[in-house]
Amino acid sequence: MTKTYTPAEPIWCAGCGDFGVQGAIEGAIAQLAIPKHDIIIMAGIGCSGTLQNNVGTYGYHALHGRVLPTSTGVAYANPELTVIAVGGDGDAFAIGAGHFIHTVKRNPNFVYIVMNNSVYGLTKGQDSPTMDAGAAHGIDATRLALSIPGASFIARGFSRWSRQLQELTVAAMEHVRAGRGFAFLEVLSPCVTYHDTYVTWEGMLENLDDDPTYDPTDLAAAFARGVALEAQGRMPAGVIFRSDGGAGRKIPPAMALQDIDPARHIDRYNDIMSSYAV
Amino acid sequence: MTKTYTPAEPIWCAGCGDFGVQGAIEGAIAQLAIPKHDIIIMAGIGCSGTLQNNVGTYGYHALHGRVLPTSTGVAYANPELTVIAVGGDGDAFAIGAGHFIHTVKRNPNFVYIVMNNSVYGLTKGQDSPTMDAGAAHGIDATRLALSIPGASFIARGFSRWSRQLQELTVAAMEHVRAGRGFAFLEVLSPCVTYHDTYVTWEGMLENLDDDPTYDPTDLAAAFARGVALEAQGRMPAGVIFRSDGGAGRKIPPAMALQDIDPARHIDRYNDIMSSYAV
Amino acid sequence: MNVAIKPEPSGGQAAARRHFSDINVMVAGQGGDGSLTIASLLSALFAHRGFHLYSTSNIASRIKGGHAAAYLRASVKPSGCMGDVIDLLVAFDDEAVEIAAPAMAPDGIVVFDSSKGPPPTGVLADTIRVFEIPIGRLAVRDLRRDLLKNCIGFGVVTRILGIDDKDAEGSLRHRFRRIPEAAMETNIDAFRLGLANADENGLPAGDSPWTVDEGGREEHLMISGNEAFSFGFLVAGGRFYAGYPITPATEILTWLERRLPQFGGIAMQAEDELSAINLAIGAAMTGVRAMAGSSGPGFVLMQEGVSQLGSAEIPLVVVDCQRAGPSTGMPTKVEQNDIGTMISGDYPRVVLAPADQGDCFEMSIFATNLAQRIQGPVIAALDRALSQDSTTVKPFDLSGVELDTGKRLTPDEIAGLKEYRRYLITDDGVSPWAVPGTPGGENLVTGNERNEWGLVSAEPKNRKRMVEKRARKIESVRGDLPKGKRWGDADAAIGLLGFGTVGAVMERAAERLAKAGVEVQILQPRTLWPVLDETVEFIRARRRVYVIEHNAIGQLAHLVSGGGAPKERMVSILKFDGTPFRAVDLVDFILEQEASL
Amino acid sequence: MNVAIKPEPSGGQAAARRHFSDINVMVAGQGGDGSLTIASLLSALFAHRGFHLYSTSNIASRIKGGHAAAYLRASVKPSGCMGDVIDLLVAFDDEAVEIAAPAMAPDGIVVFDSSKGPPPTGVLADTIRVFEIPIGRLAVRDLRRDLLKNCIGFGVVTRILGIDDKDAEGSLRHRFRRIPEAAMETNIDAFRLGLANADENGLPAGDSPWTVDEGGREEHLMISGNEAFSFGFLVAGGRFYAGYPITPATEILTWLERRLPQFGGIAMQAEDELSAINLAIGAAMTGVRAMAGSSGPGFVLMQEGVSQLGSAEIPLVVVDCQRAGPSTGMPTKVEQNDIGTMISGDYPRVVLAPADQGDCFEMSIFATNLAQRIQGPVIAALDRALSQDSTTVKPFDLSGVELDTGKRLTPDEIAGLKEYRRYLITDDGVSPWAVPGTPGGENLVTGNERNEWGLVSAEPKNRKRMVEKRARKIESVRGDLPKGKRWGDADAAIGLLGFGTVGAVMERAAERLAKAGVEVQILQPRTLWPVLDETVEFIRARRRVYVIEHNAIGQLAHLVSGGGAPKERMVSILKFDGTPFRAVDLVDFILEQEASL
Ligand SMILES: Cc1ncc(C[n+]2csc(CCOP(=O)(O)OP(=O)(O)O)c2C)c(N)n1
Ligand SMILES: Cc1ncc(C[n+]2csc(CCOP(=O)(O)OP(=O)(O)O)c2C)c(N)n1
Ligand code: SF4
Ligand code: SF4
Ligand SMILES: [Mg+2]
Ligand SMILES: [Mg+2]
Repeated sequence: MTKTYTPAEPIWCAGCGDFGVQGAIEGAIAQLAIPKHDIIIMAGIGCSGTLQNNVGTYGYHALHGRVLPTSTGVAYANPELTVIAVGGDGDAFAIGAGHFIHTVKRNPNFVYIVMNNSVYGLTKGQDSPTMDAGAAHGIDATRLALSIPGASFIARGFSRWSRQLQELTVAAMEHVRAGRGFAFLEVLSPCVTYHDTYVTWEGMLENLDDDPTYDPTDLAAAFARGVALEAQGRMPAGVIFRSDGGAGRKIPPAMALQDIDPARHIDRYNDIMSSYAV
Repeated sequence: MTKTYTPAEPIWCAGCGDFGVQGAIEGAIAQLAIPKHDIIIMAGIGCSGTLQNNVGTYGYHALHGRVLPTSTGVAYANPELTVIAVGGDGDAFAIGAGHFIHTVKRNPNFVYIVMNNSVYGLTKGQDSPTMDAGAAHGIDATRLALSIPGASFIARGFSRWSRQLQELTVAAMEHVRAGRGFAFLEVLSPCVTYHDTYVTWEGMLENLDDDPTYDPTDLAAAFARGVALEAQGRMPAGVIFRSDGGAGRKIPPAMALQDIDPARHIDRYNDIMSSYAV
Repeated sequence: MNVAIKPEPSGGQAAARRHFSDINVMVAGQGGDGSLTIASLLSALFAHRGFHLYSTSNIASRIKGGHAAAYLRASVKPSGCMGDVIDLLVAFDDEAVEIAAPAMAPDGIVVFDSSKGPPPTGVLADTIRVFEIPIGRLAVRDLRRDLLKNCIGFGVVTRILGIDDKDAEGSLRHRFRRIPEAAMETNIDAFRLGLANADENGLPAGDSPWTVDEGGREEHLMISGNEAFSFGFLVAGGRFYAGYPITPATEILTWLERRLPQFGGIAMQAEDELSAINLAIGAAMTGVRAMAGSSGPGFVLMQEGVSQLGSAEIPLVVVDCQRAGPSTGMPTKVEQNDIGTMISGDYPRVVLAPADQGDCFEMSIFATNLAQRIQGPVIAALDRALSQDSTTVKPFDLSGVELDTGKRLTPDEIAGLKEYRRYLITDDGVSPWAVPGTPGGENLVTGNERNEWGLVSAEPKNRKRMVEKRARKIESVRGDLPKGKRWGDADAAIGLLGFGTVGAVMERAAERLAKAGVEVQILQPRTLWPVLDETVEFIRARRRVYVIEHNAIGQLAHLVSGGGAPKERMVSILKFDGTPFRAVDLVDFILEQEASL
Repeated sequence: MNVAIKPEPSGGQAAARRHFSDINVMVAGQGGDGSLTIASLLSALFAHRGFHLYSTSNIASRIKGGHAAAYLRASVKPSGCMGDVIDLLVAFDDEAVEIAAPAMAPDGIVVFDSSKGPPPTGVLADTIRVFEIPIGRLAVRDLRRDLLKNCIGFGVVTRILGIDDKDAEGSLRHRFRRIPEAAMETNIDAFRLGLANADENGLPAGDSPWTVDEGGREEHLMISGNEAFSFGFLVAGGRFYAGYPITPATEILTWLERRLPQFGGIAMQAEDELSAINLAIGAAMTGVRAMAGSSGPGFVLMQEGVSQLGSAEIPLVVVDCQRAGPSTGMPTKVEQNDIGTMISGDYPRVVLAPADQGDCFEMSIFATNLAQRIQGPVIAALDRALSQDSTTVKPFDLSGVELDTGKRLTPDEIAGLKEYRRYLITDDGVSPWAVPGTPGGENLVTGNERNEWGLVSAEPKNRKRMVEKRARKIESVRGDLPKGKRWGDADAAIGLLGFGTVGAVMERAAERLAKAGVEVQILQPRTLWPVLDETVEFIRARRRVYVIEHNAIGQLAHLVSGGGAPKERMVSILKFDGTPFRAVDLVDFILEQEASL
């Protein structure tokens, strides 16, 4: 076997929520028995955007906020790969907010795990768009995703609830690998250094996965539940919404694996050329 | 009176929906009797982004997609002005999508009128993010806005329904002038040249303003109504959602009108300097 | 091709009759007047006659309506640009006459649609002949369709040019061969109505004011730079494109949206240019040949992506169809003003400048291969004119196209390695490349500084080695970078330097300068960055070099000075009013300068 | 200020005792070890003693933990940069020793926290004296608080420097004067524990290995470039700032977020840099003095906004705290690599480069006024070191600050006009400006080309006039643009050219070059764009000019060649490994070059 890079030791502060996310991803990969070379972890810029170094798969460190278009490019160009995008809430909902909307709408086949800590960890603790600042609520990204046509998998985990987090990660990966489209998993992943929210958040969470009456295919109900919980100072966890993602929709072929030798296509190229002949 | 520029003749194609929007804005300005020099119309880039030339107020032609941050800057720096931002759906929900989310969240005091024609008119008719393409639905911006905490005024008009459109424009301007925050008014404004939708859209609209049972202060219900209508191939018009926008929240002072003469502040400047003394 | 249409033996007015082997036509009116169609019918006619063609248009920034003009140059020798004057104007309104007047040849002809009255007075020189024909009225009154103005107008024009009616009709039928029979006949009726009116207005068959040559060129393609560049990308194995609508780059998106899916590829309209280039980066990372494209305001947004390509070492072609700036500027106007942006940032890249529409095809292939070789950004600098104007070019040699995959490793090659490092330090700076999905090639790609394994590192020694490694990539291909085109006297003390769309104009100017006794040599660089020695030498070897460019601050002159060329030898000729250089502008300026020195 | 602390009369080891008037200290360990605090305690001590200071830090890109180092230079003469070697190292772990070793002075001293064992062997030169003190163990065992390592360490260090215990304690008390009494006593206890351990480890009171001078400088400010620049902006009437967190520009956002609201202003953290600059543009349009700021990757995103400022003629200061690129690069490392980006694009602007931390204040005021005068973008080029490193500077002259509102019209002035045109063509290129809200001044502002009234127009003649008008704005202020700083022999045939953070290093190098017999003159330009005549003349007038810059491709050399300076006279000295130039590097390189020529 060819020797390649040795996965890095995480560089997170002790207790950082991101450890839990890495654990869930590693667990899910093992559980689904996907070979590491068939996986690429695409990361944003931020504390969270170092996870790709630690797992041993292919990894990419995007520009800040651009992990979604880049991942879409990868997923379209080579659908044989399992693409897992990861990043922070600043990356996702500040500089990357426009791409988030358009990725949900486009519904490409990859997983997106946002490590939400409500701060910009790497730049030392400024508020991110998900921060609740006094009376003003932060963005609830699961609700944002619900508002976009095309949404096919929306879930929220908590980095301390590791069993459920791994389940959600597996569910997201299965959604993607079944060609149902974009799987968005927000993980509440506290930043112990700048905004330690383990206790508050745990207290606020209502786990929908435990509620047998909850129907994650009902869009309006999913939204209403979020609004109702917010009014009580709470928020939902678990699978919030799923649809079949228009399963069976046309997935572009694996361009990465195509034969592009011009000789093979010369007749059709000639046809094109003759359409310009004068 | 000082002579200044003569408002331009609109350069839109005959029948373009944008004429209706201009009419509503002019009507609303007249109705509220706001002097033209106290108004600035901030425009995006696109066919719609030429409206500011035609009215005789102060006008600004932003970078494509950036009309919202620019308008926010104006509104914060000089709250004495009535700021009306206008632009196209490409400007608003493609290149400007991230700013849209953050503007709704920030809730600054200005009106934003999006002329939605589901195409990029000026660049000759490509699909915009609001285009329904086959089974795939376009973005419903009113629903998108509902998903963002801070939303305070969300309405939809139709450029052919001129009476209601002017009422909605007046309501948006009043919301803003009362300091309640950001008033988002989407106007269905067909592009007769590339995507003539007058008939289809008129047939799809349900006017919530005519429904006495509809409560525009109920967020979850507003969202649910949109989802339900969509399932019937329809969509809502009228005031979809309004809140008091945290009325009474602190509005930054009119910086534009401040005295910045250093002599006036020298003592406090000296205090700052002495904090660095060694 | 090359069907000869014999000119009629000349009848009366023989004295005034001019014979053209190079003619410039302008057709103009309100958008929707069919100006573009008349121009394209004439295009077909001249093509049929074996002429070389160059066509362009000028559309006002109004949305519908507003002034629209189409220009056509037909010449026996290839021209590559419009001429200095307009010989023949077909005008549908007063505005058309007013706009054209300053550029009309003194012995030119105007066909004026007099439906609404006579042409404006005092605008045209007295020497210009005007034929007033109520084209619009005829179309509506006799044929009930305003649209048919174009075929009526075409008929009139063929009489001016002395084209045999049958040959003209033949060309029209050929042009419309794919429309239904009934529609065809309506068009032919309109054409004949045009002829009939020509008869009544002093343009009888067989007695034309002008005659035109036979061209005799071989079969060519009539193609724009955007089309040729897109086609080249496809042929070079390009399979992924991302862009966002913007004038004048949109045609590349449109072309590839139509063609790439036929070859298993995809062209994506992104939500903005930031997304577009990152979509392309994602595709490129998988080994797919990819491209992103835009124009000025969008290209500037792509800069963060270009720097990522440079830093992370990902192959991508980025095409910039420049337009007049700054900022939103004048979207439909020509300029060459992004050079500074193209070379900014502290990372290696290559900037190519195709010489003309035909070269767009070659350079697109070259760029697509080169990106793979250097695993980094290759920028192609087009401009509004090169992008959108069409001209006749030699058919492309498709069988000669070869793909270069550079140091891309096959799965077998990787399996044979003891160890794999994505950013291995090598002599030529290029590291062997394993794409995702390959067992044993797992690697980390990042836009941060990193060590050979792709792990982020700011260690000074490693940093230095990495910067130097990346720089070596350019040095290792420098010798293969496209040389410029040269014309004229190799020993001339005077040089002309300009790239892209300026090339053909310089060539035309040089012919006339030579006649006026000023021998020049022209260099049209096709590689802008790195600045090649040939460019520096070209300037060093001459007494004076006129640097001719479409921007306000002399970006090319700045660039080559930075590359080591002596600035004091350069005289800038700048045009930034949105209109293209004319040969006469260059000739006049240079003759005056040379006389005064 | 200027309280003299008398050095103790020297005791034993008199032979080995060194007396310092210029000392470089490094304190390093894992993040959280309190290195930064020890450095700042020493800073306070030296400040008290009347020294000039320069301080910097180096934090690894790990998030918590990871190596962190603080550096302090204290000197009787102002230095403006770190020295070539480290005299005193306080090391909390092996890594600190390993990193510092190559830079240690041969007769340096190391204080090593030996809690976990002895220092690594074979790393330090034998001539270096090492004091092993279990600082961490003492803090935990005796004081139950790891954090107190800093005061213990401080105690030890004062003994090395021969500072009287009481004076040291006085300085400590002064430094902590705002913390609660109990906490103060804990810190003092820790300090005394440090002294006690020094006693036991060969560092008794009154018998120090070293002594230090008295400084005797006047009262100064200890301030970083980012702080000084922010402060200048405030004083110049700046009331609106927008940014997005990014190293090393974040401190400007933080500073202004704290201060602007106190003056009725606002600093906004935008959702990204595109938004940030447009927020600022919006504020600027109302007449408020505004600024946007970022670093490399964010600055590139601001380019579309900068071109809008240039095109639409809106006054704004844009500050770029450069860092090592390309792309995400090395966020915490110094580089000067955005010059190409700063000058790219076909529109007028001014690029200023403050010479040092004190000049940041002056230049910020100048930039804020200048933006109003030229109604366009003024870019300030800082760099990581200038931005974040603190140094002692003369107090600012606040009473001398004047505001220039340029051609901004008052409501009365507008009322007095017959006609108002926003983009009036004027001799100096600046058009009188009416801000929204003013009756009679209604106008249209756009980034498209437009006529005098602001109505979009692509008419060629108008276009030409408008481009030329905008260009004249720069010419009209050219004479007022900040001249560079010069040092050294005005007649020297050899020149040194460099801007920003390189200035002080050049100055230090020049002193030594002069001693070695190579006289040089230094020019540190403070205006990068337009390239001033003084810069071109400086190069033309010399046999050879060393162009010293922190980037890989010689952007400053490229810039000035483009400005007309002869490239063949320039020799680039480039550093791009993320670490700052040291005077010794320059001296060695230049002496070698000069010897070989
Ligand atoms: C264009 C650009 N702007 C700013 C930065 C600086 N930056 C690095 S990480 C970051 C935010 C990190 O926050 P988040 O995405 O929430 O990640 P976290 O560190 O919290 O995991 C920022 C603003 C950058 N790298 N690029
Ligand atoms: C950065 C940038 N990219 C692309 C363009 C080209 N462009 C001009 S208008 C426009 C879209 C217009 O669509 P919309 O906002 O819906 O306005 P409409 O014309 O339909 O009113 C685009 C893409 C531009 N001006 N700037
Ligand atoms: S700073 Fe916060 S987010 Fe970053 S590694 Fe530490 S705990 Fe995690
Ligand atoms: S192209 Fe469409 S949107 Fe633009 S002016 Fe014409 S009708 Fe209106
Ligand atoms: Mg975060
Ligand atoms: Mg639109």
